[in-house]
Amino acid sequence: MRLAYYPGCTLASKAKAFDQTARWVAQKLDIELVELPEWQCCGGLVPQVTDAVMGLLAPIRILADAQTISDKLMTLCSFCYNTLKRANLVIQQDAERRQKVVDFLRETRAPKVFDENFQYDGSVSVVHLLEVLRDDIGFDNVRQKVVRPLTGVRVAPYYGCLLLRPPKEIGLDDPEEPTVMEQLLEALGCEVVDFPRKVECCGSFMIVNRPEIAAQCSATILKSASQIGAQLLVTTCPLCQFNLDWQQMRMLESNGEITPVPVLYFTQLMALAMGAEPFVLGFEHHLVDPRPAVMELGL
Amino acid sequence: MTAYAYFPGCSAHGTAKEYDRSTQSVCAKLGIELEEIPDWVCCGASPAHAVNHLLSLALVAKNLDLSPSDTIVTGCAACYNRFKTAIHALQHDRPLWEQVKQIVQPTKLNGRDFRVFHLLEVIHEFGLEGVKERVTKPLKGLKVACYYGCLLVRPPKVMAFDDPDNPKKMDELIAAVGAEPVEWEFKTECCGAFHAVPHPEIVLRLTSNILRAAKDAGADVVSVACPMCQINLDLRQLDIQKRHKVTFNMPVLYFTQLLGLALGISEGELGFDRLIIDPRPILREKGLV
Amino acid sequence: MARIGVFICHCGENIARTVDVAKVRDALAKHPGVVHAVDYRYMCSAPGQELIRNAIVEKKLTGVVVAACSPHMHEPTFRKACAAVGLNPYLCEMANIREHCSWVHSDREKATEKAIELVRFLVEKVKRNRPLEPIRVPVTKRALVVGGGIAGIQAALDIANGGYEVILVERQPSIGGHMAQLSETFPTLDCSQCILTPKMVEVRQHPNIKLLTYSEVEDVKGYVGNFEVTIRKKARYVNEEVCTGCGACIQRCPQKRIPSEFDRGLGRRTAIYIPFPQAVPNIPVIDREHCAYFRRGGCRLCEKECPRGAIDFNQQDQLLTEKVGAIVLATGYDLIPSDIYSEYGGGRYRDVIDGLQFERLLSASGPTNGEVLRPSDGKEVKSVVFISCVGSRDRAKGIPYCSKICCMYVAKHAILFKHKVHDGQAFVFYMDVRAAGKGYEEFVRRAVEEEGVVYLRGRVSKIYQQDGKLIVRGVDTLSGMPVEIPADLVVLATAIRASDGIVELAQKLGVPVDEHGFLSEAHPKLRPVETQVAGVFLAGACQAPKDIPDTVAQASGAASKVLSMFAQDAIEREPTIAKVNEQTCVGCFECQRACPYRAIERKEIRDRQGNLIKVVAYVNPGLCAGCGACTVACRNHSVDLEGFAEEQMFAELSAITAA
Amino acid sequence: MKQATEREQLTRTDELPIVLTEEARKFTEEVIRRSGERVDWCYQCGKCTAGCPVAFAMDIEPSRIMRLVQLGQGERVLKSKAIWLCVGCQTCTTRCPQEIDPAKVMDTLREMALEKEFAADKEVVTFFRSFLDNIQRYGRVFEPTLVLQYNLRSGHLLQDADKGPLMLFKGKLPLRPSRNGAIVRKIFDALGGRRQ
Amino acid sequence: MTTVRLSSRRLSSEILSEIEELSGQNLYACYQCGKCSAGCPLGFAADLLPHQIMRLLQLGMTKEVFASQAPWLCVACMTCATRCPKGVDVAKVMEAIRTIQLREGRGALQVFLPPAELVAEVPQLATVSAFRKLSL
Repeated sequence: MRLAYYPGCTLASKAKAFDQTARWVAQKLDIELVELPEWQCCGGLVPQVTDAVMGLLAPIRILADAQTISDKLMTLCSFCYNTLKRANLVIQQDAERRQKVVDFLRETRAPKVFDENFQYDGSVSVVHLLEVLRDDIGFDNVRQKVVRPLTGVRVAPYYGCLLLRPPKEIGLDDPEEPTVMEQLLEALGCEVVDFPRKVECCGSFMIVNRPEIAAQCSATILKSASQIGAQLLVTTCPLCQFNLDWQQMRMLESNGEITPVPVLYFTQLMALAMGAEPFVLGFEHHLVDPRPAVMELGL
Repeated sequence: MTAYAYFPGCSAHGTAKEYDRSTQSVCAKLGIELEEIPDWVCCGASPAHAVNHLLSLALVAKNLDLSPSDTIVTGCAACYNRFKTAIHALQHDRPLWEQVKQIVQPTKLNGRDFRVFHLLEVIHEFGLEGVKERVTKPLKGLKVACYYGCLLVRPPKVMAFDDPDNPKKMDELIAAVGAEPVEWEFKTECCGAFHAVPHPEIVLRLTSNILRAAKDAGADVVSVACPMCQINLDLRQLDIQKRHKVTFNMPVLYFTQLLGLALGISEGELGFDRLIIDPRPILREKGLV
Repeated sequence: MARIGVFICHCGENIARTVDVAKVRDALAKHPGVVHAVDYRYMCSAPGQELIRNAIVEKKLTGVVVAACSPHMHEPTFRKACAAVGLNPYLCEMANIREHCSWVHSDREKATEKAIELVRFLVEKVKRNRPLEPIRVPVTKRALVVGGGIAGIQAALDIANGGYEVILVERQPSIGGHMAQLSETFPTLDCSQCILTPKMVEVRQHPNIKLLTYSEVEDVKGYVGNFEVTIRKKARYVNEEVCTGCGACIQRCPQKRIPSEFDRGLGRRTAIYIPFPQAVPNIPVIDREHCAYFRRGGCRLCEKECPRGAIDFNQQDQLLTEKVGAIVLATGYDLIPSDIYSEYGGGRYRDVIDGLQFERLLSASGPTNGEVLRPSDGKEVKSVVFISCVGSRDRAKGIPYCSKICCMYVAKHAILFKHKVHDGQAFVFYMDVRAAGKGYEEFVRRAVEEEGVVYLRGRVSKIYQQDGKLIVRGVDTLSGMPVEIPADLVVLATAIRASDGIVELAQKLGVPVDEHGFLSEAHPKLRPVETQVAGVFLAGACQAPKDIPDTVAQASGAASKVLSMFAQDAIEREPTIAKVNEQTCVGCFECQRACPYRAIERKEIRDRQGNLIKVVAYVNPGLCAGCGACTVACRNHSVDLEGFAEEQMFAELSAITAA
Repeated sequence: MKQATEREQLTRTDELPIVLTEEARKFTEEVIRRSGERVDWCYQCGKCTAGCPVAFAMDIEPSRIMRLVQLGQGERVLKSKAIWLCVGCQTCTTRCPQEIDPAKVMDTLREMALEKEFAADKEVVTFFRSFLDNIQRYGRVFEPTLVLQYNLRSGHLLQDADKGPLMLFKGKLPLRPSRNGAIVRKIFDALGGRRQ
Repeated sequence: MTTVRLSSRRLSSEILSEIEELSGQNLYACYQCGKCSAGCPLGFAADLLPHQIMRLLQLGMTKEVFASQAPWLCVACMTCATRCPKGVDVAKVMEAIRTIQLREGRGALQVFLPPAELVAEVPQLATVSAFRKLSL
């Protein structure tokens, strides 16, 4: 299958491990990812006030670009996923704002697709890799590709906010009791722990503005994970990964009130189970090095 | 008529000397006999009950023990409230009474049933008709806002003085001596009481609300029945003037002063000159002095 | 010689878990008089009952004790089983070894011992039981409904439509009650009068209903099926037979400034008046207190004006006596006076009104023709504050209960106000919003979300007047902010209490009244429309605060109780009632004083020549509820309770003490 | 909003959420026992706050004090300024539909705060102490030294300094104190010694 | 605690309708159940909880709301919006409050200078998002 792929800024730089493992996994599963030729930042968050137009330009430009490749655009980063999907909905539902966005993009004509005939009506659907795995590939197919089952590894799935909420607009899974990652992890052979804080917020972008507040949010999540005996935390979002990773490092450095729970992307775990070479996994990018833990687990 | 034991309260010898003196002269005029409790001590006011329940009861019990009569009268609303509250508590709680007895070591208190009255009640008991008969100078044309404050009327279950939101006893008395009590809404609003010392700004705000309401109701003077209320309403007008640039110039008299005036007691005896806001100009205007 | 059968139930594990059933059986088998003792898993099941029936026949039992659950649960079951094979049902008793034993104990040995005792003493009682026959009381198939509000109207119509005669007594000049005063009803905003007046007219025209307005129940005698009611028909000074309701008299009356009761003092009426245009009957009444003729002679202008000569100044009150079989009480409610709150002005402010007054302000037929104007100066109201729980839920004022309907009518008032004054603002002070009815919560939310009514959670501490406004000082506990609102009008949702005079009426009937003055139902869950007095039923707010749908439902419920009673020619009652030994009764009538049901009467005993020998007490079987108060009061043991005779009780007691 | 912010900080000091522990329940019970008032009956109608003349100056309004007592939040309550700002005017007591006497509860809370040596409102505590010292010394209040002592202790040296001469001129200040101090001291001694 | 004087003028203020318009939410739909505050991950740090913000708006107390730090701490995690029984998207209300202030030039982004090692590590999407939320 062929999908347009939008990595987003962070995956192209600071979350390379996420990007490269995802590409590796996709290849293994016969998914052809076609990266958009000239993508730019999506804006990180979609504006929520009803008269905002500016914030829609970037995501719509990305979606319109994707039109030429496929009617499905895949992303991995929760922020990009949320932004693109919700901006797309605005275009579908709000004729007035659609007109404004389309007119503006047509006027500027920056890249070649935006010629005088340019139209976009929200026809591209935005999907997340997890969705593709669940709905198109099937977890049974994933299971068949596993060469190194992660048997007995206690993994806590952590979803964060933007992959699930607002449920009426995102609709990826149950917003309070999601199971998609659980199903995937089971297919990889992990023992999934019931993690009560799997949809709690990690403090998000507050890390740049009020880091002490974000730290406290992340600390709560980390303590809870360590308390229930999780050996690994698995996430889908580069910012969640960073916040939890960074805060964990600080906690381990200061007083060690927790046992280390490395925070991995779900694609890293997939690649690991599917037999990827260590250089693909990109564990070296983490602040809390997952390698000792992974080795201890016999992987 | 038997004599009432009279509890003047601490202010009677200080800030409220004129209340004490006008009380004595009015009672003399009406033939109400007062016998001051010898060696009386402070009732504890707010600070005692605010920090130690037993202390507040003991101070009252001590005064009761010193009292020559079981019928006590006081002009101070705060003392009145303390006495009544303590007697209520002691009568309804035997173990508490025993505890207080241990502290006070009373000599003659046992088994006596005390009744405490505010001076307003005593004059009502004497009879408004009787007062009316003795009026020599009716306070015609003087509009009076009768201010009762908190402690006379609240809590109604213990004080049982009058309607807690719209009391009438002072208004009736003021009307009986020919003045005109005004209808107003702040009769029982709090003046801020002891906060005059620790938080004067609270008292400023509350008293200025009260004074404004009195002014709006068209009152010439405010009549009070409590030294605490009097000093807060009277003295604080200076600060209100300074701080909020509002001048009320509203004389705040003890009801006994107004009563004395109507009964023909001399100005000097009534101590108008001791009030901060001088009432004499308005009284003169009305032809009353 | 008694031949008693004992049947012990396991009740599954309920009894058998704690009580050693076999041991109980063996112990009882040896008890004198017991000829048969068995245990079984479920005695109330069909095979269990079969066991009892067979034993009665085979062992020729003269009495049965079933040791099982509470008699409340299964006494009728087992008695029926006995009766089926010819054993008088009152020779069957139940020993409660479940609620009284297995459920409340854990020590198996002691519980077993107790169970044995419990069964034993009932065996001793049953040995002394006598066969009893149910009492049959004849029924007069005619009903009295007291109160002509929506409850009384509905009950009367339902009974009348069932084919029986109804007398509807209303003390006001017209039926309609408070519902007639309402503007619109929640949550549908139906016009109250529009849905009520057709029913009022139906009452008037119904061939089975005898309508007595301006009348009061004076006295009630008798008992279920056989009441004799005295009704005072107050003088209207208008001949109802002749009057056509043309209203000429009203036009002419010079006394025009009497506060109208119907408009709750906000409107005016004349001395001869019809309370409201849709009144039923549409016949005026003269108010003696204000009529110039009655006050000082003269006037009589109405008399001169009446084209039919219907005015009759000489009319007198009439006393009517009616025989009825059942009584429905539908006497409704009043609001507490709002002047008990001196912090809300104590009745001094004319612009502080109650909910019913606001209904009149909203009503198109009201004193302002439906415009919301201030009672004090007739100015339009722009800002109105509604305060709920005024009196209700106020322990300090002696009313701890919730008045139930205020949350809803306050929301309705606020909505209707917004409909009438578009640029006005309505505020509601509430403590909880209790909107547990169909469409109710949605209605309240509509007030907040669509109509812009501002709800503030908290009580109001004080209302005072300033610059022509009412200053309402309250708090919003949700934000923690003290709040002050300058308002043009304040509407107090004052607490609901039962109507005046209800206690006196209840005493005449022997119906208990609760601590707040509402009439008590026989059982709060299972007999909500009956009273302790057989044949007397309840409908509407006389029992507790209620809204219209609940009232109508209860009225229909009461009517159905009456109809099912009338469906029989006689009523069967439990025979366990008091009985006087006329030989030993000395006629002291202590029993009469003790009887809460007024069931004890005086009975004269005469010799054959008709000479009075003595007067003794007589228990009216229609009224006696078998409470036993008289048996205790009687000094020489001349009254005994059938089925619970002293002899039986003592046998039980000595069985216990012997053990 | 500055006030509101302060209030929020006070009501939610360091820990959120409020944790309802056994200890919390004990605090509630102690307040009920010592005051004799059924604080647990309070149904938060807020009528006390609505009528409180000094609520505007309080960090935690009276009805919230009652609520925090119900939730056993001893430290939050005892460290509040509000309990010292209550003037005991008993408007709340008069109007409480649940017949609770919040003014009396405030007395109890003050007693408890002093025992724990919390004095959130320095001015009021200083005034109370100066007052009680004053009557221990003289038996009756002697205004001149009371004010002096208060000003010294509270550090508000010049508060009402302008009033002194005026009061003196108006004859409102007594010149000699009463000599009944011994009577009052005896009571203080019986209560377990003089209080500072 | 100052007393709020409520009047129809206060309640029909333009700011309130602007907030309703920008957020697309009916402020009066909130019935103060507090579920948003119970779940708010940032509640511990804010001077006002989400339901208190809603209440103040209902009472027209926009000044107090604009003085609060709470809207600036909201990271739009949308837990409140997800769980609100009345379907009120409180996060959108917060955004509207921020937007109005930003458009009036009252920004509140405190530019944060992270420690050097953080500068190197923090994902750029955090910075982008922060600027999107907290500035115009």
